[in-house]
Parts: sequence; C-alpha cells; structure tokens
Amino acid sequence: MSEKPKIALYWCASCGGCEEAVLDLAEKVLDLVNAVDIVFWPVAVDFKIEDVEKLPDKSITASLINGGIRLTEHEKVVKLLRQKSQYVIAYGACSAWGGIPGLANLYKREELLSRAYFEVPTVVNEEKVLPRTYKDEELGIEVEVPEVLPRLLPLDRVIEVDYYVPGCPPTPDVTWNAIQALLSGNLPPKGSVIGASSKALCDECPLNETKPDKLLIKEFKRITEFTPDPEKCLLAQGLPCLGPVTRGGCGALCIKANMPCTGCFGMLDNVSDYGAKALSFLASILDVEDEKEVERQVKEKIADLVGRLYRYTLPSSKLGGKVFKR
Amino acid sequence: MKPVVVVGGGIAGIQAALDLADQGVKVYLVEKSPSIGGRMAQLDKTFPTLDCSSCILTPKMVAVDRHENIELLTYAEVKEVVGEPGNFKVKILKKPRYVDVDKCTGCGQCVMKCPVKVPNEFNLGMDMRKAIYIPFPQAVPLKATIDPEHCLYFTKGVCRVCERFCPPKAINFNQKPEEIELNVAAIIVATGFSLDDARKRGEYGYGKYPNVYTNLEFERLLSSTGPTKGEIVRRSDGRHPKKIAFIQCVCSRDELTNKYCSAICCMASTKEAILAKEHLPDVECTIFFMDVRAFGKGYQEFFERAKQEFGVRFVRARPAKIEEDPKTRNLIVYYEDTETSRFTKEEFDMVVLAVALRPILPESLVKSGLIQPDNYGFADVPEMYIEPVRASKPGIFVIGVLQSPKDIPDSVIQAGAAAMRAAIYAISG
Amino acid sequence: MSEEIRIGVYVCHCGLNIAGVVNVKEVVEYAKTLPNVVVAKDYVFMCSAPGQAMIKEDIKEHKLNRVVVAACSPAMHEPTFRGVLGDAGLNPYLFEMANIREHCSWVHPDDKEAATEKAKELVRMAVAKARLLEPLEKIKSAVRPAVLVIGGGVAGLRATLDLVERGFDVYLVEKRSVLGGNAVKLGELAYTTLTGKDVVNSLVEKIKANPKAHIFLNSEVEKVDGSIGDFRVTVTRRLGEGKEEKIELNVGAIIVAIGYDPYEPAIGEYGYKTTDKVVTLFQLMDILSEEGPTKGELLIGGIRPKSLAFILCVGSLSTTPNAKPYCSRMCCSASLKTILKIKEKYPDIDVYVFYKDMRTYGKEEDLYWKAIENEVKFIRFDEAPSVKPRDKFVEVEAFDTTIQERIAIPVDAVVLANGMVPATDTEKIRIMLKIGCGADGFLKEAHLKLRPVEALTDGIFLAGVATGPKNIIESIASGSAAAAKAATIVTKEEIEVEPLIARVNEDMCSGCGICAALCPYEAITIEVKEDGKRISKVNSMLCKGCGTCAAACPSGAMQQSGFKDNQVMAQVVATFRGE
Amino acid sequence: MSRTVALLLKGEVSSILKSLGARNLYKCYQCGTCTAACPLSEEVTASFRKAVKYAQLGLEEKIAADPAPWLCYACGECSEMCPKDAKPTEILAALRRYSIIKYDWTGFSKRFYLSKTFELMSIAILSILTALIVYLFKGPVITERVDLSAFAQPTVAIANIIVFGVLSLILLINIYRMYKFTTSQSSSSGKLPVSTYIAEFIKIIPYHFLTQRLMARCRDGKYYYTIHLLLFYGYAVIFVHHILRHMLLPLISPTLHLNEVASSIVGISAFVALILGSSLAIYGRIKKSTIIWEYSHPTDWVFITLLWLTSITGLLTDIFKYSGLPLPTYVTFTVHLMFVVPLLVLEVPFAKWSHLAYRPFALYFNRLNEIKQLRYKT
Repeated sequence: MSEKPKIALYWCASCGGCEEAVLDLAEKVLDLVNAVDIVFWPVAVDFKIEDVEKLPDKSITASLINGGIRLTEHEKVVKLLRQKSQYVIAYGACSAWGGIPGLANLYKREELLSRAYFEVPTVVNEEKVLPRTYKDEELGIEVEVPEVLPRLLPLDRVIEVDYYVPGCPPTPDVTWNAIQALLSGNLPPKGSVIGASSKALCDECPLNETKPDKLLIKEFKRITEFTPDPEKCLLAQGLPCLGPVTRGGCGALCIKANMPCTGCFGMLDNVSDYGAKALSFLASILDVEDEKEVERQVKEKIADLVGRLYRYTLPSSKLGGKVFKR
Repeated sequence: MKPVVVVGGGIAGIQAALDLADQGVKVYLVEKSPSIGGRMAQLDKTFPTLDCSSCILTPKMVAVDRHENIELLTYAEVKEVVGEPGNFKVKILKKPRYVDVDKCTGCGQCVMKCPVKVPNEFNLGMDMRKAIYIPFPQAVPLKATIDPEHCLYFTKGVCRVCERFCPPKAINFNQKPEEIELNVAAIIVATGFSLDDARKRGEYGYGKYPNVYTNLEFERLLSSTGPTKGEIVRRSDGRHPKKIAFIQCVCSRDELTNKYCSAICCMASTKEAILAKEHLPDVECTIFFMDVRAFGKGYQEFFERAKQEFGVRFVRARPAKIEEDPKTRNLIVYYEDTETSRFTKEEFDMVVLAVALRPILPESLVKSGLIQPDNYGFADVPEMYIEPVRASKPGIFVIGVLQSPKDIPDSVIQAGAAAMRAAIYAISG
Repeated sequence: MSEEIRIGVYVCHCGLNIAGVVNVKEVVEYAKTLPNVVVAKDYVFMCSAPGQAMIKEDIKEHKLNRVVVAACSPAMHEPTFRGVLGDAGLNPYLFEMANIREHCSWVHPDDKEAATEKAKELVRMAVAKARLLEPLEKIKSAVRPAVLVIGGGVAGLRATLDLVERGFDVYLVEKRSVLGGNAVKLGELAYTTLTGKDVVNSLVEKIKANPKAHIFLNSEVEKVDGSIGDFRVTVTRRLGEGKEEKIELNVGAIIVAIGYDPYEPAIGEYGYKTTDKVVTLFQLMDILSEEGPTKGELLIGGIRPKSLAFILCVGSLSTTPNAKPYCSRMCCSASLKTILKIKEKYPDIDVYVFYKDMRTYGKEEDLYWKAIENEVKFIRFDEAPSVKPRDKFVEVEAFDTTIQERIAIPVDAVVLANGMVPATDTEKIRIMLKIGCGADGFLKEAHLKLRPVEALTDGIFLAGVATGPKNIIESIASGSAAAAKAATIVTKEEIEVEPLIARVNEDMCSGCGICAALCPYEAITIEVKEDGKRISKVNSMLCKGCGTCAAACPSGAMQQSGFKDNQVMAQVVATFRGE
Repeated sequence: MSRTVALLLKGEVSSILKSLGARNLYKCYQCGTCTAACPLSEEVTASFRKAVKYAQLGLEEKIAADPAPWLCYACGECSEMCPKDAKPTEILAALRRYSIIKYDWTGFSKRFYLSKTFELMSIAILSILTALIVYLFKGPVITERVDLSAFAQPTVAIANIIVFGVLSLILLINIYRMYKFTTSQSSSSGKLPVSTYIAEFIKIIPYHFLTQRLMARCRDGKYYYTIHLLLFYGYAVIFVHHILRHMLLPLISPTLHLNEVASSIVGISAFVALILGSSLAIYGRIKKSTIIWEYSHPTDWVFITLLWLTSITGLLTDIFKYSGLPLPTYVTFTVHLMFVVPLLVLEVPFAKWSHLAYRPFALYFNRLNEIKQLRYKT
C-alpha cells in the first residue's frame, strides 16, 4: 500500500467542535490529506471498526482522539486504537482532561440519566424508558446499546496517551503545529503537550504590558457589571481572567474579543491541578486584609466557582468530581 | 583587636555576643549556670506576638554555640576585674562540672540512673531534677553537670552510678575549679534579674497557700517542658482551675518593697491570661491592675485583644489580702473595684502574683566600683542620655533588666547598643 | 543527570531522646528497604564527632550522593550535617533531614509503636525528597564599607557617631537644614539639667570632628537601587535659589532613622486652635525653652497661668476619632517631667492631669510619685474630657472613673500631651527601600522581639521612633543597636546568602506579575525584555526563600530551591502512598 | 445620673486637711487597698479610698457628705497595708476633723481646729470665766462641814440648764447640717416615708451609740475598744448621774435625793474609769504605740488632757467631800469646774467629743441613703 503515515481520528464524549477544528485547517487540510492516509474517521469517512481491527498492531502512526470517555463504547474503541497506534494523541480539552462534559462528574450517573431522559421539559417519556440493550424482533438481532460509565474519564485514565493537544477546540495553528511535529518526528518527551506554548497565556496576551507593577486588586467584578477597558489587563480591572494559569498558544483570542480567558488550554507543565492553582492565584491577588472577605469575594463574585475554575479539567483534577457516598 | 567579655547568657547577653561576634570581635560569654538561655528560656510564649519563647530563642542559643568568634564559658563566674577601658584583666572561675564536656554527648543516661532527687530550679522547684542533670532539653551546651551539694559521692562518698553508666566515660569526679585570666577591651554585663520574694507581701499568702503562684511559676505551668507538661493544675489537688486571678504590682510600685514599676508584668499577665484561656477555654481570668502599662509596640492592641477576643476581665484594684478557704483551698481575694467603689470578696481557685523584678548585680564589678547601684539597686547609668548603656566606668556596659526593668525588645536593643560601643574599644584595643 | 542515586540514611538515638521511644533499629532496617538507599545506620549521637566521621567515611566508601539524617529539628543541626557533606566533597545541599525527635519521640512518648511508624514515614518522605535534590551554591556579593544614615535626629546621630568611631564612612542625610530632629524641642530632660539640645550638640560636635562623617543637610534620598552590601543611592541636595544637586553614593548598609511627627490635634479637638489657651505639650516645651518665644517664661495666651490642666493620650489610645489606637509611650513621663519642672519654678501653680492610664513604666514611676507629692491632681478618665474655652478661663470636664463623678475644672490654660505619629516621609521611604510597615503606620521590624532594629529587607536597619514610639534614651540606644547591625555587614568584604531561594524558569514564566505583588521582601521585579516580553526576576540577595511566590505562581515557573514542587510532591506521595 | 461637680477651693481644702493631720494625703495613688483592708468594709458600704480622693481633689461638699470618715474607727490596718504609705487612718481622722468644721454653722470649730492660740485662749477664757462666776455667784462657804450644794447652788443649777440647752441646740443643728450635706450629694433624689426614718433611727442610733459595736470588729480591737468603753461609759454615767442628781430630781421635787452612798460609789467608779481610760490613751499617744496614736493633732491633746484633768479633779472633789474636808473640796470643785466647762462647751459641739453623736448619725444617714438608692435604682 502507500508509504504515507496512517492517521486515525476518533470522537468520544465531545461536542464535535474538535472534529470541525480539524477542518478549520482550511486549505491546509489538503496538505494533510496529501501527507497522510486516513484510516479511520467515523465523522467524515466511511470506515468500520472491523477495518481497524484488521490492521496490524502499531500500524497507525497516530490516532487523534477527542472527547472524554463516557460510554463503554468509547472505552472499547480507544483501547483498540491504542493497540493499533504508535502514538495516541489526546486532542482537545475533553480528551486531555475531561472538558466541559466532565462537569457531569458533579452528579451521579442516575441523576444524569434521569435528567436527560425524564426531567428535561422537552422530553416526553411516560414509560420511563432508558437506553438499554434489546432484541430487535424485526431484524432478529440483539441491538447493543453502550452503557454510560459511572464517571467521565480523561483519555489517559483509560489508555496510555503519548501527547496532548490542548484547546476547546484546538486552534488551527495549534493543530497544524501538532501535526507537523508528529510528521517531522521531532517530538518532545512522552506525555508532553504539543502544538501550544510552554508559557502561560499572559506571555502572548497583547494586554500584558498594561499590567501594573504589582498586580493586586481590591475586589473581583463580574463581566455583567461593567464594560472592561479593552486596552487594559482584564485581571487588573477585576475580572477573574484565567490567563496567568492557562497555557498559551491560542493567540489570546478571547482577550482580543474583550473577554477574560476561561482556561481551555489547561494547565502548564509544572502544575498538577488547574482549578486549585487558579483558586490559589486569584485569592492571592486580592489585596484584602481580612480572610473572611477573601472567602466572600471568591464565593460571591466568582459565579459558579467549580464551573469557572474547573470548566475544562474537573475529571483530571485531584478532586475528580463530587464524591458520593455509596 | 582585643576580645570582649559578656557576662550573663540570657537573651541580652546572647544578643550582645552575637552582635559583637558578627562584627568579627572575639567574645567570651560567661554564664554562671550550666546553660545559657536565662529567663527567656523559662517563658512559655512571648507577648504581644505569642511566639513560642524557646522556638525563637533556641536558634540564637545554637548560633552562639556554633559561632567561631564566641567562646562559651558556662558554669563560670567573673571573680575579679581590674584595669582601664580598652584593657581590663578579668579573672574567671570555671566551676567543675565533674563531667568532661568534650566527651559528654548529653545522652542523659547518667541522669536516668542517678538516685538523688533535687528540687528543679529551672521549674522553680515545682518538680525534681537529679543530682547530675541537664537543666532543660534545649540547653546549650547540652552537657550534664553534677551538683556537688547533693551528689551522694560528694556528700557521703558513695554511689558513682553515673560514672558506671556513662557510655563515653565522661564523668570525672576529680575535676578542679579552673581559673582563667583574660585581657579584654570591654565588658558587657547582662546578669539579669530574679523575682523579689513574694512573701514580703504576706497578705497574699504566697508560700502559705498552695494555690498562690508567682508569674514565673505560672509560665512554667503553661510550658510543655514544665513540671506539669503544660497542664494548668492546682498545687493543692491537681485539678484545673476555673477562675484565676492575676494580681499586678506585687512588690512593685510599693513603698515598702520596691518603688519602681517592673514594666513587663502587665503585658506578661495579659499574655498568661490569654494562654490560660487557650489551655482551658472555660477558665475565667481576672487581672487586678492599677494602670495597664501597655506601652510597647503592639502592646495596647494586645491588651485590647485580651479584653475583646479572649474575654479577660480587668479590674482596677489592688487587692488588700487573700484568705484561703481551708476546705476547698480556694482563695478569697479582698478588693475594692475602684471604678465602682465597691468592696468585694471574690473566690478564685488560683491566684498568680506578678512579682517585681530585682536586678542581679555582679558582686565582683560592684566591689571594684566598675558598676554602681542606683537608688533602687539597679546598675547606674550616669550618662543615660548620651550613652544609655554605659556603666559608671567607661568600657563597662550594663544592659537588660540589670539596668532597669524592661521587656525583651528593649533588652535586645540595649544588647546591640552595648555591642556597638564595645566593638569600638575592641578594634582600637 | 542520569547518575545513579545513592542514598545513605543515618538514624540518630539522640541519647535516649529518640531511642527511648522510637525503635531506632527498626527504622534503620526499614530505611534499607527503600529504593536508592545504599546504606542505613544508627548511632547514639549522629551530631557528635564519631557520628560525623561515620557519615564522611560512608560517603567515600559507598559513593553516596545523597544523605538523609533522621534526628532532631533541622533548625538545630542541619548546618552541622551540611558541613559534613561539604567536608566529604559532596554538595552540602544534597542533604535532607527527618525530624524524628520533636515530631516523634517528644510528642508521642506514650505510644512507642506509633512513634516508630511515624519515624519510618518521615524517613520515607525524606528519602523520596532526597532522590530529587539538586546541588546548590551559596550566593556571594561584595560589600561596600560605608553606611547611609537617613535622618539626623538623635537615633541617626548616635548611629552615625558609632559607625565613624568604628572606622566606617557614614553618609548622614538630613532633610532639614539642622541636625537634631525632635529632640531639640524636648527642653530640660528628666533627672538632669541637660536639655534635648545639649544631647544633640554633644553628639554633633563629635561627629563633625570625625573626617569619616559626611553630612548632607537640606537633602533627601531620591532613589535606592541594589541590595545588601551594595546599595546605590541617589541623594538630592537643595542648594538654595531653587537649585538642586544630585549626589550618588554607594553603601553596604542603610540605617533608617526618620523619626516621627508630633501628633497634630485637629482644629477643635480639645479646643485646639480655637483659643490660645490650649497648647500641645511640644508647644509648651518650646515655651519653656530658654531659646523659646518667651525666653523660658511660662506664658500661655499672653498670661502666666495660675492653673494648668494636662490632658494625656491626645492622639493616642483611640481617645478621639482622630486618635491612633496605640500608646505613644513617652507622653506620660514627658508630661510629668514638664509638670515637675514647672512646679519647681512656679510652686504656687495648680496642675490637674486628666489621664486614661498612667504609664510611667520602670523607674519612671518615680515621676508619677513626685507629681502626686507635689499635689498635682489626677483625674482618671475613660471617655475623653471636654474642653470649653470661656472668656477668662477654660473649663475642662471629665467623668472621673475613680470617684464615678463628673468633674469640671476651670483652668487658665490646657496642655495637650500629644503623642507620636509616623513621620510624613515614612511612606515614601518605605516604598523606596521596599520595607514594610505595620497597621500603625510605623516601619516594621524583622521580628518584633528579637530583631527590633532590622528591616525585613537585608542590609536595611531601623533606629529610633521610625519603628514606633520611644523616649529619647530608647531612641539613642536603638541608634547604637542599628549601627551594630550595620557594622556586622560592612566589616565583611563579601557576604554569603543561602541558596534556598526562589528561582524563575524563564522558559515558563509569562510575566503575569502575581509573584511580584506578593513578595513580602520586595525581592521580585518584572523585567521587560528586548522583545517586549515580561519576565519575573528574583533578586537573590533580597529573597528569603519564604516560598510565597512559588506557591502562588500560576504557571509553575517559580520554584523554591530545596522545596521544588516535584520534591514536595514526592514527599506528599510518599506520605500517602507508601513505597 | 451623674451630675457635674465643680471643683472648688483650689489648694485651700488640702492645706486645711494637712494641718488637720492628713500628713501623707498627697501620696495616695488610688489603689483601693485601704477599703479592701478595712475590717468594717464587710459591714458597711463605704469607700475609704474615695474619701481620700475627695480630699486630694479638695471636693469639700463631697467630704462633708461622705460617711466614710465616721465609719472608720482608726484601727490602722489600712495604714499598715497601704503600698504608698499614705496613712489613710490619719487622712480619715483629718477628714473627721474637717467634717466637724463643715457641720458647725457657728464657724467656731474652724478657728478652734486651725489655731492653737485660739484653742488655748478659748479654754483659758472659759476657765477663768468659770472661776469668776463661781467666785461671784458662790453660795455660802460653810467650813464646819462639807456642803457643796450650798457652795455651788444655785450657780451650778442655772449654768447646767443654760449649758445643756445651748449645747444641745448647737449639736442638733450641726447634725441636721450633716444630714443636709449627706442628702445634697446623694445620687438618688427620691423620698422616703417618715416611718422608715423612725424605724431606722430606732434600729441604729441607740444600739450603735451604746455599744460602739463596729469598733469591736477592728483588728486588735479589744484593747482600744475597752479604753473607748471606759471613756464612754465613764462619761455617760457621770453625765446621767449629774443630770439625775442636779437637774431631774430637784426639778421633780426638792426633797428627792439619791442615796448618798450609792451615788458616791457610782460617781467615784465613773471617775476612776475615766482616769484609767484617759491615762492609757495619753500614755499611748506619748509612746505612739500604735498606728492609731502615731499622730496626735493638738486638739487630741487638749481633749484628752481636759478629760484627764476633769476626771482627776472630779475624783479629788469627791474624795475631799467624803473625807469631810470642806475647803479643799470647794477649791478642788472650783478647779474641776474650770476644766469641766471648757470640756463640755468646746469639745461636745465644736470638737472631738462631737463624734459621739456624729458616728451613729453617719451610720443612720448612710443607711437611709442606701435604702433610697435601693428603692430608686434606675
């Protein structure tokens, strides 16, 4: 067959944005297609799982997997891809740390199912049917419906991951950088993030130079309270921008739109828990004597604290999610 | 460059020695007891920061021990001083420890085996030590000392158990007193203080009623290295007190004993009341004061905190007398609350007396006129406005409570001042 | 890099201090099972000469490249064992200590088994960290043998005189055109016939006679760069006719003796400035001075008062809304001293003292007794007295807490014993020198009790009232004490600093600036590089290794040498996971 | 609640107090030891410390209204415990003297206490006047037997009535003034029913007047208490005896006479008691044997000397009378009168002996105030 490296792409629990992000490469997609053989990409190309199963082990150069592991099916497919691939790349925030779907770890599986299948106002399900494996009388086969796992897991909790590409979704530049690194074989140590910066977002933020010498604020503000000055560091204006704790590489897109960083590029190499670090730095810059006041500011002025600080990383954090009594 | 002698190994002496040694001046630090540390080593915590006293002092003690410019002469006393500024001859008597300090590792085997129990002066006699002893766990140097007044070998010619059990064979019953003569440029004296005898104010029943304590005794009760391992319990029955009275100005501000104010007691008692509250959250603490001498940095704030945060009660009164209920051993304090003009008899189960500080003047220097006592018996400072630490004779410096009642920061400042002035003599000597 | 990690573990008995509770042998056996541990031994006193020799030999024999000692607190013997490593040719910072005395035997004397288990855990943690230790080198810096003294009050003068007598060049910078500060206003001092001015003069004469002293009057420090041992200072001197001159100095240490301002009562506070019959204590001392406006004659509002009321705690102890919460320490004694001098000169005068709390501490109690004996009448208040100026007199009224009655006294004049507030320059100097101040506004010392004349920043020392109220004697003593501290620096040719400080990984730092804002020692600055990128920079002479920046750094770029995240995490993991 | 007190009389009050014996008034730093040390504090509400403060500040109205000085029996315990050696015992004694001056509307007390010359002159004038009156108005001098009534009558009887009446009136006015001072400074302005006044009067005045019980509570009180009782009862017995014999009985019927023997025994033993008591007190004062007697104001000496001389001459008169020596009897009697008259006229309403009346009344007024305060507590 061809000598071109084989690439697989797969979609787990994610919004699909990552899939589109690949297409956002625009004309570069053609370069990509020229450079590689795509052997599996359920969203775009009609390969079956059997096709992958037939491939020899380690014959795929790289599998780019986006989305967290939510279903038994995800588990099964990514294990297969691991077996067949030289490199597995966790592509995008969900795959790398759980992402926004990972916030579901604040609820029990039963609560989630109940909400989705019974309680949502647009759902009518009087018989209270939940997805389950059943026998299709017409076809005479057993229709297998994958099970929902108790928790959403980042990819690396299920299989070994070689590299991470951050972002929600990864920007075209980041994606392209990552692919180039892969194709060139010029790769950092295993476990590294590829395609993005090694520094925090502030480094590339156009507002970084507007920071005061001492970054201290008296109170946090919510973006609904005022219109931030687009020429001035948002954090210095009191908005809990997560730039300092978030990996750069996105080109400060949100900041350029006068919105604070929400942290989709995740933590930096030396940081092991994104939300904890974020909370620590936010509380540190509050120039308030009274500890109680710090607590009040953090609790009241940063709305939805977990949702804000762990928006992309809850399943990968030391906390993992809410702990329920059995 | 000539060396300097520092007499007294309390916090003032320690600081003076360090400030000199860090300037490159050779220092002999003479301490009469087996370990440096002084009074501060006996305190539990210090006001107004509530720092653990030994935690902040021990590193300084260790630094003294380790400093290449400091020679530590513990268990030694200055016998005689003659000479002029820049050139004093100092005779020092090193008392025999009967322990070879080079060999002793401070392991404590000897202390365990010694059969003789002696009231422990570090804990003000509230528990016992042995005839061979290390004064307290953080002692510097950490070496054993035999107290010949109580050692069976010296009193009766028998025993020598310590000798048998000492692993490095450090016991030496044949040690003799040793005399050292030094030629020094200046002398810094920081011999500190003792408490006056609370029995002089007999109406408070100290020494008669078991549950009346001096404030220094109370410090030891608070300390985890104290006789009760930090439990506040009554001498009479070992029970926790529920109501403690702190009486200020015992033998201070008093025509019959000492007219001066002892300067530290108000804050010390306030601190002790706070610590008592920390040890026993339900205890009620009352401080009987005349004026709260909260004059230092952060002191007024500390006093306010005691009132507001810890609920310490302050009553402006000088109690006239204390009577004991012979059954409960509780103490009935007679006082007039001068802010309501009411006479009250109030029962407490423990009373702590803030006893006056008395300076300890080194005899040898007083005899030779190098230090002159003032009206109150403190070391006189004739040029107090120009040279606030200089004694009657130039080249001799008096610092700490020896000079006037004062707190730790002021003692430390004076130590620095004396080190500065002495260093000038040292370099030109 | 990839050299094999070889760890030696040494467990100390500390006599019976540890061995009496902890099963030392068991700990040693356990240590031997830990990865990378090549040798594990115990000894009765590891800090003793034979103990040290044993470690040295093992380093050579077993080619150890990490050492762990399980003994007492590192505060006690860490320097000792680091020395041992150094002597054996190993970097001294490849050493880790497990405190199994204070943390095990001393706190759990009654549970030997648990204490032994805990000792094992502590050793396991130490070994886990030791594996990741890196060699470090002490940081050295040259020292300029000169000192800058800011402020020419008594404290600054005393410090200057001490240091020039000690043989160092001293640059004394005084804002005003004369030396002496507030002391010259104090008039005759207690227990003597000396005046504040006499004290100042005797110091100034000696200083002026010494060629090592360089006095800059009408001068202010504009800028200070550098750090301990090597401060670069710019001083601006006013030359008259609006001209200025800039002077560049290079010193090894700085003494800040900027003094205080007398508290200035608000207009109407106790009738102040609403009548000429109300004066402050400082104004009274000026009136009583031989060189004052009345040549020492007691004249207030043009008359010789027959009765005087002193109100104490003006501006102190929160007596009025404007007052500070602290005690100004010297006003009780200064008032009584002044009263006694007045009584001496005018025995027929009636003096009333309205006080909140009489704080004649120490031997100064004598002043209080003398005042009582001189029939000075004391009224003790809780709430500030009211002062009502009338036509011919002033009425002072207060509730006397000792008789629980309101008392109104008509007097000819009122003296407000005003306290001390931080000098106006405090804030400017504080920012320039990067030193802290407390809630009271005075400069903050490194430790209230044991380091009262040192600033938190190395090489900067504090004298006199700059750190808080003091009387003249105490100020002078603190001047000498600060001089002693400065001398400990400038006597050295070179100073060494522990390398256990924060360091920035420039490849990771985004220059977000959070560390710079938090550093309590002002050791971190944000530098803008040529490409416009911001990078955090640690001044290693200023850094104390407190770790605040490392803890707060959101990107992990700031790491604390000796306590790096990976080292600490390794300990944490070892604690919970075991090995 | 609290009214404004104007501080008056700068310096004057304190200089008066010092001349009245408050030697160490300006030593006190108001610690309250004195009140707390006083054995009577458990029984009465008074602040001796506050009394000292009033004195230091010269608050004369407050001093006059303060019962504390009258509640003090000068046992000296406070002086012994005082950390400032302010000698509160002496200050309180001076305050009693000062109060006597304040209560006395005639102004006589003030001059008597503040001027030794005035004091001695008034005694001398009264003595000479007495001698003159006796000489001018004496009855027949009967030399064959002792007939004192003939010698003295009717001079003594008339003098008795005049002296008794005038002195009682002055004393009563003074006590009323004392009451006014007390109420004027009371912190509660409520009124009490007359029945309370009467009930408390009956409860307090006779009991304390007759037993001097509070003094018995003093530390080491027994000795002084005994002397005090000797003096009090000696005086009381003679007083009653005299009134009975020379005023009441003759008034009822000129034929009524006391049994001569019984009368003489009563008279002589009372004189002996007085002599014994006053001698011990004089001895004590000379020796300054205790804190009570450490300081003696000139008026103390005058009083105790007059008392001693009166008793001695009284006893001698009796002895001469019963020995049947007419002339010595008349002469001694005259001399006796020369001491009695100044003693009664000066000491009872104007000086030291007025404390016999003021002490129980101070207790009474203090009690009334306490009741008032309890009842009108805010």
